Amino acid sequence: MIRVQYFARYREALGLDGEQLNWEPTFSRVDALRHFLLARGGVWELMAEPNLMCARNQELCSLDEPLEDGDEVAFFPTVTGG
Amino acid sequence: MIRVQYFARYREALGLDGEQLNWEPTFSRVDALRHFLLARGGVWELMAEPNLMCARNQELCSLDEPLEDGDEVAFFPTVTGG
Amino acid sequence: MTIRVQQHSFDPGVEVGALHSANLGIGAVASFVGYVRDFNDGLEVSGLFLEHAPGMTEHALEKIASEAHERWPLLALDILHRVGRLEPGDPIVFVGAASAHRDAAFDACRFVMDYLKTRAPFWKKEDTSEGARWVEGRASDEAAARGWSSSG
Amino acid sequence: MTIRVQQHSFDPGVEVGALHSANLGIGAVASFVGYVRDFNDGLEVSGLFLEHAPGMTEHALEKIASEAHERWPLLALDILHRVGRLEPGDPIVFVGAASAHRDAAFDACRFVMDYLKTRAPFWKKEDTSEGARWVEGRASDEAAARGWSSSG
Repeated sequence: MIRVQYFARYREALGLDGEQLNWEPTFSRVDALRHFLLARGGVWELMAEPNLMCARNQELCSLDEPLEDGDEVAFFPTVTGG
Repeated sequence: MIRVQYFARYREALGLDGEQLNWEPTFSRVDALRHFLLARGGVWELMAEPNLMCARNQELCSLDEPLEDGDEVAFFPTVTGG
Repeated sequence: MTIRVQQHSFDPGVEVGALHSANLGIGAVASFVGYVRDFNDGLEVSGLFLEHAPGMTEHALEKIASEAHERWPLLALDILHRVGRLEPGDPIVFVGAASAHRDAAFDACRFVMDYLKTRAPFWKKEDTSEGARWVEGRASDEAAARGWSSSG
Repeated sequence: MTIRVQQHSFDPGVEVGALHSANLGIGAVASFVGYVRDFNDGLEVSGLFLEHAPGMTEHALEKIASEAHERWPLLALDILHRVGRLEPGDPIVFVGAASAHRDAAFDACRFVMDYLKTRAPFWKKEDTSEGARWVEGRASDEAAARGWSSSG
Protein backbone atom coordinates (compact mmCIF):
# COMPACT_ATOMS: atom_id res chain seq x y z
CA MET A 1 0.00 0.00 0.00
CA ILE A 2 1.17 3.54 -0.86
CA ARG A 3 -0.42 6.58 0.70
CA VAL A 4 -0.30 9.62 -1.62
CA GLN A 5 -0.97 13.21 -0.57
CA TYR A 6 -1.59 16.34 -2.65
CA PHE A 7 -1.15 19.87 -1.35
CA ALA A 8 -2.16 23.43 -2.18
CA ARG A 9 -2.88 24.09 -5.89
CA TYR A 10 -2.60 20.37 -6.71
CA ARG A 11 -5.06 19.44 -3.97
CA GLU A 12 -7.52 22.02 -5.32
CA ALA A 13 -7.06 21.10 -9.01
CA LEU A 14 -7.39 17.36 -8.35
CA GLY A 15 -10.23 17.86 -5.88
CA LEU A 16 -8.42 15.37 -3.70
CA ASP A 17 -6.16 15.71 -0.67
CA GLY A 18 -4.91 12.14 -0.80
CA GLU A 19 -5.54 8.54 -1.73
CA GLN A 20 -4.28 5.03 -1.05
CA LEU A 21 -2.96 2.88 -3.85
CA ASN A 22 -2.24 -0.82 -3.78
CA TRP A 23 1.47 -1.49 -3.95
CA GLU A 24 2.76 -2.39 -7.40
CA PRO A 25 6.36 -3.55 -7.92
CA THR A 26 6.54 -1.05 -10.82
CA PHE A 27 6.38 1.78 -8.25
CA SER A 28 10.11 1.35 -7.76
CA ARG A 29 10.80 5.09 -7.58
CA VAL A 30 8.76 8.20 -6.93
CA ASP A 31 8.99 9.02 -10.63
CA ALA A 32 7.30 5.73 -11.59
CA LEU A 33 4.39 6.58 -9.31
CA ARG A 34 4.24 10.05 -10.87
CA HIS A 35 4.01 8.52 -14.35
CA PHE A 36 1.24 6.19 -13.18
CA LEU A 37 -0.77 9.19 -11.97
CA LEU A 38 0.03 11.25 -15.08
CA ALA A 39 -1.34 8.43 -17.25
CA ARG A 40 -4.77 9.06 -15.77
CA GLY A 41 -4.89 12.06 -18.13
CA GLY A 42 -7.05 15.17 -17.88
CA VAL A 43 -6.37 17.19 -14.75
CA TRP A 44 -3.61 14.72 -13.82
CA GLU A 45 -1.41 16.29 -16.44
CA LEU A 46 -0.22 18.69 -13.77
CA MET A 47 1.99 15.78 -12.70
CA ALA A 48 4.11 16.79 -15.71
CA GLU A 49 4.80 20.31 -14.38
CA PRO A 50 8.53 20.99 -14.38
CA ASN A 51 8.38 22.61 -10.93
CA LEU A 52 6.59 19.70 -9.26
CA MET A 53 8.07 18.85 -5.86
CA CYS A 54 7.74 15.62 -3.92
CA ALA A 55 8.38 14.09 -0.53
CA ARG A 56 8.76 10.53 0.73
CA ASN A 57 7.83 9.74 4.31
CA GLN A 58 7.60 13.45 5.18
CA GLU A 59 10.99 14.38 3.77
CA LEU A 60 11.60 16.33 0.57
CA CYS A 61 13.12 14.05 -2.04
CA SER A 62 13.98 13.90 -5.73
CA LEU A 63 11.97 11.96 -8.30
CA ASP A 64 14.75 9.35 -8.26
CA GLU A 65 13.98 8.42 -4.66
CA PRO A 66 13.33 4.64 -4.30
CA LEU A 67 9.90 3.62 -3.03
CA GLU A 68 8.82 0.72 -0.83
CA ASP A 69 5.50 -0.83 0.06
CA GLY A 70 4.06 1.14 2.99
CA ASP A 71 5.65 4.46 2.07
CA GLU A 72 3.89 7.80 2.12
CA VAL A 73 4.44 10.08 -0.87
CA ALA A 74 3.39 13.70 -1.38
CA PHE A 75 3.24 15.75 -4.59
CA PHE A 76 2.96 19.53 -4.51
CA PRO A 77 3.81 22.74 -6.39
CA THR A 78 6.83 24.90 -5.48
CA VAL A 79 6.66 25.89 -1.83
CA THR A 80 6.22 29.58 -1.01
CA GLY A 81 6.74 29.92 2.74
CA GLY A 82 8.70 32.50 4.68
CA MET B 1 43.29 78.59 15.29
CA ILE B 2 42.92 74.80 15.22
CA ARG B 3 40.79 72.98 17.76
CA VAL B 4 42.12 69.43 18.45
CA GLN B 5 40.16 66.70 20.27
CA TYR B 6 41.33 63.38 21.70
CA PHE B 7 39.01 60.47 22.46
CA ALA B 8 38.91 57.25 24.47
CA ARG B 9 42.34 55.68 25.16
CA TYR B 10 44.15 58.70 23.68
CA ARG B 11 42.21 61.09 25.89
CA GLU B 12 43.10 59.04 28.94
CA ALA B 13 46.78 58.54 28.04
CA LEU B 14 47.29 62.22 27.21
CA GLY B 15 45.25 63.36 30.20
CA LEU B 16 43.63 65.82 27.82
CA ASP B 17 40.33 65.85 25.96
CA GLY B 18 41.29 68.70 23.67
CA GLU B 19 43.32 71.83 23.09
CA GLN B 20 43.48 74.89 20.85
CA LEU B 21 46.57 75.55 18.76
CA ASN B 22 47.46 78.76 16.93
CA TRP B 23 47.25 78.27 13.21
CA GLU B 24 50.58 77.64 11.49
CA PRO B 25 50.87 77.51 7.68
CA THR B 26 52.88 74.29 8.14
CA PHE B 27 49.63 72.58 9.32
CA SER B 28 48.73 72.08 5.67
CA ARG B 29 47.39 68.57 6.18
CA VAL B 30 46.18 66.51 9.14
CA ASP B 31 49.39 64.52 8.95
CA ALA B 32 51.50 67.66 9.47
CA LEU B 33 49.54 68.44 12.64
CA ARG B 34 50.04 64.84 13.78
CA HIS B 35 53.81 65.16 13.33
CA PHE B 36 53.80 68.42 15.28
CA LEU B 37 52.08 66.64 18.21
CA LEU B 38 54.29 63.55 17.90
CA ALA B 39 57.38 65.79 18.20
CA ARG B 40 56.31 66.65 21.75
CA GLY B 41 57.74 63.21 22.66
CA GLY B 42 56.89 61.06 25.70
CA VAL B 43 53.25 60.05 25.84
CA TRP B 44 52.66 61.83 22.51
CA GLU B 45 54.37 58.97 20.76
CA LEU B 46 50.97 57.30 20.52
CA MET B 47 50.45 59.66 17.59
CA ALA B 48 52.69 57.21 15.71
CA GLU B 49 50.32 54.26 16.23
CA PRO B 50 49.56 52.59 12.89
CA ASN B 51 45.84 52.28 13.72
CA LEU B 52 45.38 55.96 14.63
CA MET B 53 42.17 57.39 13.15
CA CYS B 54 41.33 61.03 12.57
CA ALA B 55 38.46 63.32 11.67
CA ARG B 56 38.25 66.84 10.29
CA ASN B 57 35.21 68.96 11.10
CA GLN B 58 33.35 65.95 12.51
CA GLU B 59 33.91 63.69 9.51
CA LEU B 60 36.29 60.74 9.37
CA CYS B 61 39.19 61.55 7.08
CA SER B 62 42.60 60.28 6.01
CA LEU B 63 45.89 61.78 7.18
CA ASP B 64 46.20 63.38 3.73
CA GLU B 65 43.17 65.58 4.38
CA PRO B 66 44.02 69.30 3.83
CA LEU B 67 43.63 71.60 6.85
CA GLU B 68 42.59 75.22 7.10
CA ASP B 69 42.67 77.83 9.81
CA GLY B 70 39.55 77.39 11.95
CA ASP B 71 39.21 73.63 11.42
CA GLU B 72 38.44 71.12 14.13
CA VAL B 73 40.55 67.93 14.16
CA ALA B 74 40.13 64.79 16.23
CA PHE B 75 42.59 61.94 16.84
CA PHE B 76 41.47 58.61 18.27
CA PRO B 77 42.19 54.88 18.37
CA THR B 78 40.25 52.39 16.22
CA VAL B 79 36.54 52.68 16.88
CA THR B 80 34.76 49.74 18.52
CA GLY B 81 31.04 50.47 18.35
CA GLY B 82 28.20 48.21 17.43
CA MET C 1 16.31 25.50 19.45
CA THR C 2 12.66 26.44 19.23
CA ILE C 3 10.42 25.53 16.31
CA ARG C 4 6.78 26.52 16.18
CA VAL C 5 4.06 26.38 13.54
CA GLN C 6 1.03 28.25 14.81
CA GLN C 7 -2.05 30.17 13.81
CA HIS C 8 -1.78 33.00 16.34
CA SER C 9 0.45 36.06 16.05
CA PHE C 10 3.72 36.84 17.85
CA ASP C 11 5.78 39.73 19.23
CA PRO C 12 9.29 40.01 17.71
CA GLY C 13 10.53 41.69 20.91
CA VAL C 14 9.48 38.73 23.05
CA GLU C 15 11.20 36.38 20.61
CA VAL C 16 14.46 38.35 20.54
CA GLY C 17 14.41 38.63 24.34
CA ALA C 18 13.88 34.88 24.73
CA LEU C 19 16.75 34.15 22.35
CA HIS C 20 19.11 36.38 24.29
CA SER C 21 18.00 35.15 27.71
CA ALA C 22 19.55 31.76 26.89
CA ASN C 23 23.09 32.87 27.62
CA LEU C 24 25.13 35.93 28.73
CA GLY C 25 27.75 34.91 26.19
CA ILE C 26 25.38 35.98 23.41
CA GLY C 27 26.71 39.16 21.82
CA ALA C 28 24.55 39.13 18.71
CA VAL C 29 20.95 38.35 17.76
CA ALA C 30 20.08 38.67 14.07
CA SER C 31 16.42 38.31 13.29
CA PHE C 32 13.95 38.52 10.48
CA VAL C 33 10.22 39.16 10.38
CA GLY C 34 8.24 38.58 7.19
CA TYR C 35 4.90 40.35 6.77
CA VAL C 36 1.85 40.05 4.52
CA ARG C 37 2.09 42.90 1.99
CA ASP C 38 -0.94 44.70 0.58
CA PHE C 39 0.39 44.36 -2.95
CA ASN C 40 2.11 41.50 -4.81
CA ASP C 41 3.04 40.87 -8.43
CA GLY C 42 1.01 43.79 -9.68
CA LEU C 43 -2.20 43.14 -7.73
CA GLU C 44 -3.70 44.45 -4.50
CA VAL C 45 -3.81 41.79 -1.81
CA SER C 46 -6.60 41.82 0.77
CA GLY C 47 -5.67 38.61 2.59
CA LEU C 48 -3.72 35.40 2.52
CA PHE C 49 -4.27 31.75 3.36
CA LEU C 50 -1.20 29.82 4.44
CA GLU C 51 -1.47 26.07 3.89
CA HIS C 52 1.13 23.66 5.21
CA ALA C 53 1.78 19.91 5.37
CA PRO C 54 1.47 18.96 9.05
CA GLY C 55 4.16 16.53 10.15
CA MET C 56 6.30 17.19 7.12
CA THR C 57 6.57 20.86 8.15
CA GLU C 58 8.11 20.09 11.55
CA HIS C 59 10.49 17.60 9.90
CA ALA C 60 11.62 20.19 7.39
CA LEU C 61 12.07 22.95 9.98
CA GLU C 62 14.06 20.69 12.30
CA LYS C 63 16.31 19.69 9.45
CA ILE C 64 16.91 23.33 8.50
CA ALA C 65 17.61 24.25 12.12
CA SER C 66 20.00 21.32 12.63
CA GLU C 67 21.92 22.24 9.54
CA ALA C 68 22.25 25.84 10.76
CA HIS C 69 23.58 24.58 14.11
CA GLU C 70 26.13 22.40 12.33
CA ARG C 71 27.36 25.25 10.16
CA TRP C 72 27.62 28.07 12.71
CA PRO C 73 28.43 28.34 16.45
CA LEU C 74 24.89 29.28 17.46
CA LEU C 75 23.84 29.74 21.09
CA ALA C 76 20.12 29.83 20.24
CA LEU C 77 17.88 29.58 17.19
CA ASP C 78 14.18 30.30 16.87
CA ILE C 79 11.91 29.53 13.91
CA LEU C 80 8.25 30.48 14.08
CA HIS C 81 5.92 30.21 11.10
CA ARG C 82 2.24 31.07 11.06
CA VAL C 83 -0.42 29.18 9.11
CA GLY C 84 -4.07 29.82 8.33
CA ARG C 85 -5.76 33.08 7.41
CA LEU C 86 -3.73 36.31 7.58
CA GLU C 87 -4.36 39.97 6.74
CA PRO C 88 -2.07 42.57 5.12
CA GLY C 89 0.33 43.81 7.82
CA ASP C 90 0.23 40.54 9.76
CA PRO C 91 3.59 39.01 10.63
CA ILE C 92 4.04 35.62 8.89
CA VAL C 93 7.41 34.36 10.00
CA PHE C 94 10.08 35.00 12.63
CA VAL C 95 13.62 33.67 12.42
CA GLY C 96 16.18 34.64 15.06
CA ALA C 97 19.75 33.42 15.49
CA ALA C 98 21.95 34.14 18.51
CA SER C 99 25.72 33.81 18.68
CA ALA C 100 28.76 35.33 20.38
CA HIS C 101 29.52 37.40 17.29
CA ARG C 102 27.47 38.94 14.52
CA ASP C 103 28.72 37.05 11.48
CA ALA C 104 27.35 33.68 12.59
CA ALA C 105 24.06 35.27 13.67
CA PHE C 106 23.55 37.07 10.34
CA ASP C 107 24.58 34.10 8.20
CA ALA C 108 22.43 31.59 10.09
CA CYS C 109 19.37 33.83 10.03
CA ARG C 110 19.58 34.38 6.30
CA PHE C 111 20.37 30.73 5.63
CA VAL C 112 17.26 29.62 7.50
CA MET C 113 15.09 32.15 5.64
CA ASP C 114 16.46 31.08 2.24
CA TYR C 115 15.76 27.45 3.08
CA LEU C 116 12.32 28.19 4.52
CA LYS C 117 11.37 29.80 1.20
CA THR C 118 12.33 26.76 -0.86
CA ARG C 119 12.47 23.64 1.34
CA ALA C 120 9.60 23.92 3.83
CA PRO C 121 6.09 22.82 2.83
CA PHE C 122 4.18 26.10 3.08
CA TRP C 123 1.99 27.51 0.32
CA LYS C 124 0.34 30.92 0.05
CA LYS C 125 -3.01 31.61 -1.55
CA GLU C 126 -3.72 35.31 -1.96
CA ASP C 127 -7.05 37.09 -2.15
CA THR C 128 -6.47 39.77 -4.78
CA SER C 129 -8.52 42.43 -6.51
CA GLU C 130 -8.87 39.85 -9.34
CA GLY C 131 -9.77 36.87 -7.19
CA ALA C 132 -7.84 34.23 -5.28
CA ARG C 133 -4.56 32.85 -6.64
CA TRP C 134 -1.80 30.56 -5.48
CA VAL C 135 1.55 32.27 -5.17
CA GLU C 136 4.16 30.57 -7.35
CA GLY C 137 7.73 29.99 -6.14
CA ARG C 138 10.35 32.44 -7.35
CA ALA C 139 13.41 31.29 -9.25
CA SER C 140 15.45 33.84 -7.27
CA ASP C 141 14.49 32.06 -4.03
CA GLU C 142 15.66 28.75 -5.42
CA ALA C 143 18.93 30.35 -6.50
CA ALA C 144 19.43 31.85 -3.03
CA ALA C 145 18.98 28.47 -1.34
CA ARG C 146 21.33 26.80 -3.79
CA GLY C 147 23.94 29.48 -3.11
CA TRP C 148 24.47 28.10 0.40
CA SER C 149 25.48 24.65 -0.88
CA SER C 150 28.35 26.04 -2.91
CA SER C 151 29.56 28.53 -0.28
CA GLY C 152 29.29 26.09 2.62
CA MET D 1 15.01 57.05 8.83
CA THR D 2 15.51 57.16 12.59
CA ILE D 3 18.89 57.71 14.24
CA ARG D 4 19.29 57.79 18.01
CA VAL D 5 22.25 57.85 20.39
CA GLN D 6 20.97 57.40 23.92
CA GLN D 7 21.84 56.20 27.40
CA HIS D 8 18.59 54.37 28.16
CA SER D 9 17.64 50.88 27.01
CA PHE D 10 15.23 49.83 24.25
CA ASP D 11 12.79 47.07 23.30
CA PRO D 12 13.60 45.37 19.97
CA GLY D 13 9.90 44.50 19.53
CA VAL D 14 8.89 48.15 19.70
CA GLU D 15 11.61 49.01 17.19
CA VAL D 16 10.60 46.29 14.73
CA GLY D 17 6.94 47.26 15.09
CA ALA D 18 7.72 50.92 14.41
CA LEU D 19 9.73 50.00 11.33
CA HIS D 20 6.90 47.92 9.93
CA SER D 21 4.20 50.45 10.75
CA ALA D 22 5.69 52.81 8.17
CA ASN D 23 4.13 51.03 5.22
CA LEU D 24 1.90 48.05 4.33
CA GLY D 25 4.21 47.41 1.38
CA ILE D 26 6.89 46.24 3.81
CA GLY D 27 7.29 42.49 3.47
CA ALA D 28 10.58 42.15 5.32
CA VAL D 29 12.25 43.58 8.41
CA ALA D 30 15.79 42.37 9.11
CA SER D 31 17.17 43.48 12.43
CA PHE D 32 20.17 43.10 14.67
CA VAL D 33 20.65 43.54 18.41
CA GLY D 34 24.14 43.63 19.91
CA TYR D 35 24.52 42.82 23.61
CA VAL D 36 27.21 43.23 26.27
CA ARG D 37 28.77 39.78 26.80
CA ASP D 38 30.03 38.55 30.15
CA PHE D 39 33.28 37.37 28.57
CA ASN D 40 35.59 38.88 25.95
CA ASP D 41 39.07 38.05 24.65
CA GLY D 42 39.73 35.55 27.45
CA LEU D 43 38.55 37.68 30.39
CA GLU D 44 35.35 37.93 32.39
CA VAL D 45 33.58 41.23 31.83
CA SER D 46 31.56 42.82 34.63
CA GLY D 47 30.60 46.03 32.84
CA LEU D 48 31.29 48.36 29.97
CA PHE D 49 31.61 52.10 29.40
CA LEU D 50 30.67 53.32 25.94
CA GLU D 51 32.30 56.62 24.98
CA HIS D 52 31.35 58.50 21.84
CA ALA D 53 32.19 61.75 20.06
CA PRO D 54 29.03 63.87 20.24
CA GLY D 55 28.27 65.69 16.99
CA MET D 56 30.62 63.50 15.02
CA THR D 57 28.54 60.44 15.96
CA GLU D 58 25.33 61.77 14.46
CA HIS D 59 27.22 62.85 11.32
CA ALA D 60 28.69 59.37 10.92
CA LEU D 61 25.37 57.57 11.50
CA GLU D 62 23.51 59.80 9.06
CA LYS D 63 26.16 59.17 6.44
CA ILE D 64 25.91 55.39 6.95
CA ALA D 65 22.10 55.52 6.80
CA SER D 66 22.09 57.65 3.64
CA GLU D 67 24.47 55.30 1.93
CA ALA D 68 22.23 52.32 2.83
CA HIS D 69 19.21 54.15 1.37
CA GLU D 70 21.13 54.84 -1.84
CA ARG D 71 22.19 51.22 -2.23
CA TRP D 72 18.93 49.41 -1.44
CA PRO D 73 15.19 50.11 -1.92
CA LEU D 74 14.50 50.57 1.80
CA LEU D 75 11.10 51.59 3.13
CA ALA D 76 12.44 52.30 6.65
CA LEU D 77 15.75 52.19 8.51
CA ASP D 78 16.41 52.49 12.24
CA ILE D 79 19.78 52.90 13.95
CA LEU D 80 19.90 53.12 17.75
CA HIS D 81 23.18 53.07 19.69
CA ARG D 82 23.53 53.33 23.44
CA VAL D 83 26.32 55.18 25.26
CA GLY D 84 27.44 55.36 28.89
CA ARG D 85 27.64 52.60 31.46
CA LEU D 86 26.23 49.15 30.56
CA GLU D 87 26.08 45.75 32.26
CA PRO D 88 26.51 42.24 30.82
CA GLY D 89 23.26 41.30 29.10
CA ASP D 90 22.35 44.91 28.27
CA PRO D 91 21.45 45.62 24.65
CA ILE D 92 23.99 48.01 23.05
CA VAL D 93 22.80 48.56 19.52
CA PHE D 94 19.73 48.05 17.35
CA VAL D 95 19.74 48.19 13.57
CA GLY D 96 16.59 47.42 11.60
CA ALA D 97 15.98 47.65 7.86
CA ALA D 98 12.58 47.33 6.18
CA SER D 99 11.93 46.63 2.52
CA ALA D 100 9.43 44.94 0.23
CA HIS D 101 11.65 41.85 -0.03
CA ARG D 102 14.16 40.16 2.25
CA ASP D 103 17.39 40.56 0.27
CA ALA D 104 17.49 44.34 0.56
CA ALA D 105 16.53 44.19 4.25
CA PHE D 106 19.24 41.65 5.12
CA ASP D 107 21.95 43.37 3.07
CA ALA D 108 21.21 46.85 4.41
CA CYS D 109 21.09 45.66 8.04
CA ARG D 110 24.44 43.93 7.79
CA PHE D 111 25.99 46.80 5.84
CA VAL D 112 25.00 49.28 8.55
CA MET D 113 26.38 47.02 11.30
CA ASP D 114 29.68 46.53 9.46
CA TYR D 115 30.04 50.28 9.02
CA LEU D 116 29.00 51.03 12.61
CA LYS D 117 31.80 48.79 13.83
CA THR D 118 34.47 50.62 11.84
CA ARG D 119 33.27 54.09 10.85
CA ALA D 120 31.29 55.45 13.80
CA PRO D 121 33.09 57.11 16.73
CA PHE D 122 32.21 54.75 19.58
CA TRP D 123 34.75 53.21 21.96
CA LYS D 124 34.28 50.49 24.58
CA LYS D 125 36.11 50.31 27.90
CA GLU D 126 35.55 47.03 29.70
CA ASP D 127 35.74 46.28 33.42
CA THR D 128 37.35 42.86 33.52
CA SER D 129 38.57 40.47 36.21
CA GLU D 130 42.02 42.01 35.60
CA GLY D 131 40.98 45.65 35.63
CA ALA D 132 39.64 48.09 33.07
CA ARG D 133 40.82 47.99 29.46
CA TRP D 134 39.95 49.67 26.18
CA VAL D 135 38.65 47.26 23.56
CA GLU D 136 40.80 47.37 20.43
CA GLY D 137 39.29 47.29 16.93
CA ARG D 138 39.35 43.95 15.14
CA ALA D 139 40.98 43.55 11.75
CA SER D 140 38.06 41.29 10.73
CA ASP D 141 35.65 44.20 11.27
CA GLU D 142 37.74 46.44 9.06
CA ALA D 143 37.81 43.73 6.39
CA ALA D 144 34.00 43.33 6.59
CA ALA D 145 33.44 47.05 6.05
CA ARG D 146 35.88 47.15 3.15
CA GLY D 147 34.06 44.18 1.57
CA TRP D 148 31.05 46.41 0.82
CA SER D 149 33.10 48.85 -1.29
CA SER D 150 34.15 46.15 -3.71
CA SER D 151 30.79 44.38 -3.90
CA GLY D 152 28.76 47.60 -4.17
